[in-house]
Parts: sequence; C-alpha cells; structure tokens
Amino acid sequence: MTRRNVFLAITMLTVVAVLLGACGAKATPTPTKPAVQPTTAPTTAPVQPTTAPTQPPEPIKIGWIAPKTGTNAILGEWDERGILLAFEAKNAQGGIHGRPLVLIQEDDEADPTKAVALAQKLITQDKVVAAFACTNSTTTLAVVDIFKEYKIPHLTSALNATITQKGSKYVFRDCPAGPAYEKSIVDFMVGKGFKRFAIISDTSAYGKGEAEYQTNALKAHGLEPLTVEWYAIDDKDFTGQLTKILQTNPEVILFGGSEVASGLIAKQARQLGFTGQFAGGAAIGTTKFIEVAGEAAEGTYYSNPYITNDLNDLTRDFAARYKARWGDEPESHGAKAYDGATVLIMALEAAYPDITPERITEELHKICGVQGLQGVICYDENGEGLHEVGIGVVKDGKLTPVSVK
Amino acid sequence: MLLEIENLTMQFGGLVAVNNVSLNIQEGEIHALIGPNGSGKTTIFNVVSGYYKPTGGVVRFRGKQISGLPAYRITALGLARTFQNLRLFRSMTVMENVLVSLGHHAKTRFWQHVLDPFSVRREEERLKEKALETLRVMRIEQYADEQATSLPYGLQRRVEIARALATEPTLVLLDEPAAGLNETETAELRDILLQIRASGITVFLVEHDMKLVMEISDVVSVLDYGKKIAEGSCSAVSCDPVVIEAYLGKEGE
Amino acid sequence: MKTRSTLWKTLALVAFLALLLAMPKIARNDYQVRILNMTGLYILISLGLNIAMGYCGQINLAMGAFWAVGAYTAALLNTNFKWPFWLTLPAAMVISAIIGVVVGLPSLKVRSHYLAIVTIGLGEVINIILVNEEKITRGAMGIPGIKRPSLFGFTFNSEQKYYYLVLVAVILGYLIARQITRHRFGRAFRAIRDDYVAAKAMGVNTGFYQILAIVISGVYAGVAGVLFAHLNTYISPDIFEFRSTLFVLTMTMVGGMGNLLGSLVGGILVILQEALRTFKDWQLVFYGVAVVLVVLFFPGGVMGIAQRWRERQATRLASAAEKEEAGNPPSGEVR
Amino acid sequence: MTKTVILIQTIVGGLGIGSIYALVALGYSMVYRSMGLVNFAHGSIYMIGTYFGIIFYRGMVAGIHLPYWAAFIVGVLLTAILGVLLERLFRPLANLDLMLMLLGTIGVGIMLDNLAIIVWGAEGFAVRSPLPSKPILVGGVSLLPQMLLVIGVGTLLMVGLQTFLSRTKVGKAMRAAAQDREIASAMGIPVNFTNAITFAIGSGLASAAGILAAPIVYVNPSMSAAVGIKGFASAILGGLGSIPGAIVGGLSFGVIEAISAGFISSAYTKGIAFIIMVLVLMVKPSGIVGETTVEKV
Repeated sequence: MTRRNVFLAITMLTVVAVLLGACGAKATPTPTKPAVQPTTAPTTAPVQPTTAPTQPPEPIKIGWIAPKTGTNAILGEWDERGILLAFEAKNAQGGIHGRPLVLIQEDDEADPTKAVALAQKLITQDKVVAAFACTNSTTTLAVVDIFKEYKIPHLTSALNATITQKGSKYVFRDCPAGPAYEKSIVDFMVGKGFKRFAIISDTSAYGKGEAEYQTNALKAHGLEPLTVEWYAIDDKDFTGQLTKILQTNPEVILFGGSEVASGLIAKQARQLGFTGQFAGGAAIGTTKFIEVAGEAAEGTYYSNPYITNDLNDLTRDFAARYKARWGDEPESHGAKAYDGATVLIMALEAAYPDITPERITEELHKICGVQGLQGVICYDENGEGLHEVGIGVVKDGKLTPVSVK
Repeated sequence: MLLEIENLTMQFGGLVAVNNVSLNIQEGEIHALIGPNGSGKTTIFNVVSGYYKPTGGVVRFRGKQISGLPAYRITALGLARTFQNLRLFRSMTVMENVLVSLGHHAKTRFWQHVLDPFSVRREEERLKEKALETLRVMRIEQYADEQATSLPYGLQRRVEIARALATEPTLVLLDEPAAGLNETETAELRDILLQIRASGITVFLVEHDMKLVMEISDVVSVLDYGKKIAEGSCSAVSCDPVVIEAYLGKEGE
Repeated sequence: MKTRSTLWKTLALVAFLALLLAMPKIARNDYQVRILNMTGLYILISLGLNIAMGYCGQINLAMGAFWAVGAYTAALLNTNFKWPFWLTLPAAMVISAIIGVVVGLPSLKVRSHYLAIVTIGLGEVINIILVNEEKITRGAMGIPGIKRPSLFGFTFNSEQKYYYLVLVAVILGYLIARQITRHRFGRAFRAIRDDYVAAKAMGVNTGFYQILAIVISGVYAGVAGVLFAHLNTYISPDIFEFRSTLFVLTMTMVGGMGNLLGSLVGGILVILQEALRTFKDWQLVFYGVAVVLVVLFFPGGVMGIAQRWRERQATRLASAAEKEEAGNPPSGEVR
Repeated sequence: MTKTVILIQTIVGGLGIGSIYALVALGYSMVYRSMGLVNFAHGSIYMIGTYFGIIFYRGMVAGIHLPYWAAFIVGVLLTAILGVLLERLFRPLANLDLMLMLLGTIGVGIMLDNLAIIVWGAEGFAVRSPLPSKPILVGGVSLLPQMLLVIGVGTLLMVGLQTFLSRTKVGKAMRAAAQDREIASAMGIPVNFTNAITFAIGSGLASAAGILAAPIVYVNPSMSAAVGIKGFASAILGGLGSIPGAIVGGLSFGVIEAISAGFISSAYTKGIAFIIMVLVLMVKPSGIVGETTVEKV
C-alpha cells in the first residue's frame, strides 16, 4: 500500500460519508405529494413535536416498498395506483385532521436484500409511521422481522400463508391469504363434479405456494393432482409442460402462477386441443389474464374477494374513480391496495392526535367490520383481515360473479 | 543422450510440418537447428516443449518419454524454452518475470500463504536472491524492478532467456534469441550463451544468424520442408551442397 | 526521507482505521449502517472475483451462486442443526471450495466468451437446484429464522455490532488476499492472465492455478454468504440471482480489476447506487450511463487511473532509454 | 395422442421458440464475427425492436394503426437504425478485453431497459395475432399459424442472410472484413461501414424475432433478460461467430428446453438446457459448428 493509495482510500471514505449524508439529507418527495415540502430532517430528535399553530401541518409519512422494475414491476404499478387513489382522495379532504399523507416510495426490484435495506431506510431514515411492504412473498418474508424489530406496522399484498405466521404483530395482510383462494376454487370445482385436476405453476415463492395450497385442497377431498408442472417466471413457451399435462387427460387445469404466464398457458393449451376447464386463484381473476389469454379465457373460473368492478356501489365508485385517475380498468391488485390504504387511513384517524407506530398498530388490530372492496375486513391477532373469497367466471371477456361471499 | 527425437512427425490437417525427423542432443553441447522459414524448426520446439502432441514418433528426455506430457511437467523435468516472439508477462517487472519460473522450486504450501506470512517472506527473500543471480548471468540485474515490457527489445530478449534459465533446466531451447538484435547485442549474447554452456546447461538453438550459429555451435542440424537434410559440425554442414541448395533455393524464390 | 514516508503511511493508516471504527457513529441511522454492512459483504465477494478475474484472468460469473452456497450452508446448518456461526463459517468455506472445483473444471477446456456463458449456466443451475429441491432448501420460500452470531456471550444483534464483525472479516479478507496475490500464487495467477502459453513454459501448472483461483473466489463469496445469512436472518434463492453477480462484477471493474484496492474502492458503488435512488425511475438509467462512461473513459476503473499515470511514467523512461540507443533501431516486432 | 405425436408436438413447440433464439443468436454471432464484440445489450435491442414494431401495430404512436406486416417492416427498419447508432457507441469497445465489453454493453442494456420502462411503462401488454388463432391439425399435431409464421419467416430471413452474405458485393465485403479487418481495410473495404451494416442487420433480425413472437408471448420491458441470455447461450452452443452455428444453436436450445420440460423435469428445464450446453462445450469447446482453433504458440 503506497502512500498515495492510503490517501485515495481516505478520500474514498470521505466520499462515503458525504454520500451517506446526502441520501439522508432529504426525505424524497413523491410525485403526488401536495405542495408542502417536508423540512430537512434534523439529525437527532426521532419524534417531531406536534405542529405549532403557525407552521404548516406536518405530513404523515407512509412508506411503500414494491418492485417498479423487472418482471414483477406490474405488481408495484397496480399496488401504487390503489394506494395513491385512496391517499389523494383523503388529502383532498384535508388529510388526517389537516395533516396530509405522504407516500415515500421505494423500488425493491423484487429483491429481498434490497427490500430489507429499504425497510430500514424508511424506518430509520425517513421515519415513517407505517408502510406498505411488500407485494411479493419473498420480499415480504424478508422484511417482516425488520418491521417487527423496529415495531412499525406494515401492510402486505403478498399471499404466502407463512407471512403472518412468523409471530409479528406488526404485519397486516390487505387481502386473504393464498390458501383461502385456492381452497375456495378447488372446493368449487370439486363441487361441480370435476375429479381430474392438473396443476401448472411457476417456481417463484408465490407460484410454489399456490400450487402447494391447491394440492392440499385437493387432498382434503381425497384427490391427487394428476401432475404438477413448473415453469420459470420468464418462460414464454409451455408446449413441453402442456403436452405432458394433456397426456394425463385432465378435466381441469389449475393455474398457480402469475396472470401473464397463466394467460399464455391458457391460450397455448387451447391451441394444443385442450377442451376442458381452466381455474385458478388470485392472479386469474384479473383483466390482465383475460387480455393475455384472449378467447381462451372464456369460461375460466377464478376465486377472488374482488370478483368484479361491477359488484356493488362501493366497487363501482372505486372503478369509476380509478379509471378517471389512471385511464385503466382496475383489477383485484389495485382493490387490495385500496382496501389496505383505507384501513390504514381509518387507523390513522383513530390514532389521532397520537400518530405513532405503536398506536397505529393498536388501531389496526381493532379494525373489524369495515366494509372494503373485497368484503368485510376484520383483523385477527395474526394480521389476517379477510378470509372469504368469492367465485367468478370469465364471461364474454368480462369478470362475472358466480357466488359472492 | 540428453534428448532423443525419434521419427518425429507433426501434421496439421493435411499439412505436414515435420516429417519423420530424428535428432539427438548430447549433454553439454550447443546444438543449433537451422533451415529456411517454415521448415518446421519452431514446430519441433513446440513438440519437444509439450505444446503439440506429435502425430508420429516419440521424444525422450534423459531416457524418459516426454511427448504427450503437459508443458509444465516437461519444464519441471528440466527442459526450458524461450519464444521467438517475446512472451514476457506484461504486468510484471523483470524480477517478477523471473520469479514466476522459480515458482516450482518453492516449498511453501498454500495454507502458509494464508496463515504463515513469516515463512513465506523468508522464502520470498531466498527466491529473490536466486532470481538476482540469474539476472546477473544475463547482465540485466540493474533492470530488476523495471516493467519487463518497457525495456528495449534487446534487453527483453535477455529477460526471456533469464526466465528460462530460472527454471533451472538441464536443457534450454532458445527460439531465435538473436532475432532483432544489433551487432553489439549479438556479440554479448554469444558470450552469454557460451557462459551458459560453461555452467553445464545444454543449449538447443534455433537461429537465423549464421555467423552466430557457426561461432558457437558444436553440432548443427538442417531442416528443409520438415525433413532433416544434414547434420554435423559447423564446417561440415556449411559445405554440404544440399544445405547450400536449400538456402540458395530459398533466396532464388 | 524513507522514515518520514513510513511515518506518514503509519499515521494515515491509523487515521483510516480510526475512521473505519467510527463509521457506525458517523452514520445517521441503522439503514446507513446496513448499507455499510452490505458494502463490506460485497467487498468480500469482489475480492474473490478480483483474484479470479483480475489476477488470474479466470472468468467466474457464478459468484452469485457461490454467495448462495455459503448462505445456504450456513442457514441450513444453523436452522436444522443449531450450528453456531463459528461452525457454519468453516463448513461453508469447505463446501464452496468443493463447488469451486466443479465450476473451475470447465476452465481447463473452454475460454473467454465460452467460459463466461459456462459459468453463468452453472450458476443458474445452482440457483435452480435451490429453488426446486424444496425438501432440503425450502425452495423459493426461503429460510427464515437464522440466528445472529455471538461470541463469549456477546451477540451481534444490531446493525452496529454486526458492522464490526463485517469489518474484521473484510480486513482479514483483504490481508489474506494481499498475502496470496503478492507472492508465488499471485505471480502464477498473473502469469496465466498475461500469457497462458508462456506460463506453462515457465513450469506453471496452469490447470491447478486456474481451478485454485476459482476456488478462492468461491470461498470468498461463500464467507460473504455466511455473513449475509446470519445478518439478514432470512434468505431465499432470488437474492442470489445473476443480477447479484453482475453487480459485483460492475463494482469490481469500476474500482479496478487486478488491484485489490479496486475492490475496496468499488464498494463505493453500493452506496452510490443507494444515493441514486433520489432519481426515482431514472435511477437505473443513470446507473447504466455511469457504467458505460467508466468503461469508455476509465477502462481500468478508479485504480486504473493511478495505474495509467504510473505507466505513462514508465513509458517515458523507456522511450528515453530507447533514444539513448538510437542508431540501432530495434526490429519491427516491438509492439 | 401417441408417443410420436407427442414428441413431434413438443419438438414443433421447441422449434418455434428456438427460431426466436436463433434470430437473436445471429445478432450476437454476426457482430462478434465482424467486430470481435459480444454485445450483451442485444437482449435489450430485441425488446426495443419488438416495441418499435408493435407500437405501430397497436396504434400507440399518434394513433397510427399499421397492419401487422407494415408494422413489422417499420419496426425492423427503426431497429436497424438504432443498431447503426449503437455501433458507433460500441466501436471503442470492440478492441477492449472481454470483461470491459461485457460491462460496457450491459451498461447500455440497463439504460435501454429502463428507458423503455419510462417511455412505455413496466406493465406491458398482450398482442393480438394477425392470423387466425385456430391451430391447423396435421396428423394429430396442432400447428399454430403464428408459430408457423415465426418458423417460416425466420427460415426465410436466415436463408436470405446467407444469400446476402455470399452473393452480394456488400455481403462479400462484410465477410472479408470479418475475416481480417486489417487486410480488408487495406483492400479498400470500409470496415466501419460494413460493421455498421452488420450491426444494423443483427439488430433488425432481433427486432424481427421480437415482432414475430409478440403475438405468442407477452410484450414488456423485462422480456430482454431471458431471451438475451438464452440467445447468447445459443450462439455459443452453435459456435460463436458462425452463422449456421447460431441457427443450429438456437433451434437446439429451443428443442432441448421443450423436450426437457415435456419428458424430463419441467422444474429443471432451464437447468437441463444449460447443463447440456456445458457438456457439449466440454466435448467440443468451440461449439457444435464452430471451428476448432489451434492454440498459437
């Protein structure tokens, strides 16, 4: 190590310090945030004193971690839209007693390592009081312990059942867990007299989980899947898997994977001459699935707490506002996020003026009997709020209810 | 017999580069291999030093068959070589270049490099001392810490030879060591080569500089179109009409 | 003169170490310490990659997989058999070394672009195994509940405490890497990188050193994996996908391949990438632009700038030497 | 379905996706052959190329709705132009060592991918096929019209490319330049020009692959990664730098994937494909069609 190198190293370390300072200096503003600029975060003083009368009301910072790039970016996009819709509406009414809601958004690229670091950023640097984290199962599983450690409540849109079984009282799911979806659809299909099921799913945590729940639900009826086939999340051609499935001559193909791949599979299965029934859980009752599958989607049964935009006044109002804001038809992911945002806002209202993570957590646990888009939300001690899902069918290219819970 | 090349044939696809050549090198001599360009001299070197597997024939070194062995094993047996186009390690100093060759004399194990810096340092000093000795033989010790490839061409040639000598060979194959050298440098090289022989190392030499070859070689073998056409002492070979024809024929082209 | 510069060096080194020790206090919150910890882990992986690629010229684009092997060994032994950190560490080192031999073997047969895709492929295969062998690895769901390490009753249970563990690992890792690369092994590696053919002629057992280089890089990544598993307490296969390899490759090249300090300097990239978050959607665009600019204008990375300056000095010396010998123009073969 | 029908069906599916890999692999190989550059941004060019065509087909630009074939041509041409621009950017990279090339081109790839997200959004969309979606049944094997289009146009492009390289003046110049840059430029062949053409053709082929495949797959910015790596693996499997090699490599990679998904293990599809690639390279280190080079001493 020459002297120059030592100096270089020291210079670099200084740069590190400066950079750390730089990214700590400002709480990143969000695109939708009202004109109020948060004042530069002081170096100490973890809790701000309540607003002095002369100062503009201090915004309430809520964190958000989801993928905005990569294969899973679509999940982040839907999630963001639902939350922002609720937050903007609330802010238009003056926020929580005059304090606007600010969503501090971070892109985890669906990478659990990034998600953990970002959770720490939101908690210890941005000092959010609550967060939406995350939309994917592995990222959520990775951050649950972090939020528990820092005692900050967070809402997740991920379906993996074990998320709420890790003993954290700070995690809340804004939708039913995966098994609820898969059990409902399997029960329904078995009830219709189908006996020969084949499962196709992807190898992500989500896909693996859903396939497992489907298999378990079948076993509860004394049935075994004829075969379980897998694909990688970025696969586009499923001929191999499908020919293998078709050899087993199933009546029903159950989808465990994401909406896009499932849509492609439906299309390719029909082209390979499959005439039976398609069915699936959360990802299937979406406009995206129909868009991708096209005609092949027709007649597909799905389970979802948010069966269609046209279910009741609440969903119709949501759909209209969603379309006006984003120029797009909403689907269940947006509805999940919207429900999550709604209960969080209610908890914040209830906690006011003492808006601390601890109080918000308490209030979230108290939430029960709230009518959301997906049904009546009532949180148990594990943070599960919804247990019932309905069944829908794709009819004339539209999501249509069959039975509503 | 130090090195025996027996009925060696080397074929690349349809091209026969070396055709049934037999050649013997005695301990302690300087043996030159000459011939027009493309006559297969370097190919023989490449076979002997283990880069090509011969398509026919065998090579024995001190009675042990070496054709087919990997190059580094052949070097370890005591047969080192230089390259016609300099192949110095460009990221290294002259000293480091030579130290690479001393590597297989090192006794320290990998774990010592991880956990026992003291014996590694002791050994390093020993190796450096040895390397310096070799550099002194080649009269380039004052350039030890220079980047090898930044040296003038003539000196790079010597580093190349030093590197070969540092493997402590009994036989060293020199591929055109005088190429690109000026007269003074060539003269110096001649002294060095004689000194090498005097120190007991046998030299097998490919060279175009006939003056140098005639001055120092004990035996000269002549190749033409992959075949050996003559062998003998300098004077005998230089009078051989076949050799003269081979060279004149080449000039006439 | 000499003693003065030694004094300077010592002083600077002490100041540097003091600064390193004080880092968790300088950092403003757990998140920043976390980033420093991750920086340390990436530096460890980068040191390994640097030895394999920078020193030996052996392309190893399976670093993410080695990282995973270390992390999974630690996680499985810790959660299933309650092995503490101090036992999972050597176990993981052994296992990543074994995998290193497997990944290293193709390097005897194929080179450059071919080796690149072979190592990418083998890395993918390891990841696919982690995803699909659920009975052993719990598959895509990952392994939760890995314990933090403790030493004589002291548990490294916060980011700040873990920082010192990482710091010690990085310093040791650097010193060992330095020790390896400075002497015989380093020279053999560089000889292979500079001129594979000549290295063989100098008695270097090229195959052995090529595999050794990959094994060393694997062990470094494996150690980083163990530290990561015990820090994160949760691991899943998607953490170790190809993008993690790419990131380590990028940071090593931005820092400077073939120079161990390059790996340390490259660590800045971890922090820089976090700092770029301010740019939201444009973050990765700028990141890409930055990478291209580095490649085009500073191909040797940060350490390469210093290197280039030194080389220019050297060529100036050489040309002066050549001028001295004017009148005897060297043959056209000189470069 | 009998065993043979199943096998044929699987192979046909593999050939379809394999044609895509082959067209992408051609881009890698051509550019490598002429510039010695491995362009790891090629996957991103494939993605951008797909968008360049499909946005006109779907009327995403100023409401222009072009028929599929017209959108195809526009997309391929636009991507070829992008290729020329990228060639200019990559020119300094061509003489650098592999890792710098890798990193530099990957940097460009990251840039393109994220620009695409900013311009077109991360969500992506499904594309309607211009052909009937009803498959044609031949002896129990169902052939999808769009898939036949992929295989057909793909074959046409590959044959066309080969003819172009061997028959036309520009093509011959390109081959000469690929063989030896210095001699070629000494002979008066404008090497930079032939490189630009090579890059344009390589990018155009990737775009063609993307637009052809779009109705079968799904279009979004992250489609670049998987095809990028598999296309490169195909080029290597066939022998990097060889035109027939790229075709053989791509088709075999697709078929291997389909067969391992259908007959061995669907969870290990990609893994098996990579393992076979590694094994082939162990036996024949320069790929299936690649020339074995003698180590120069």
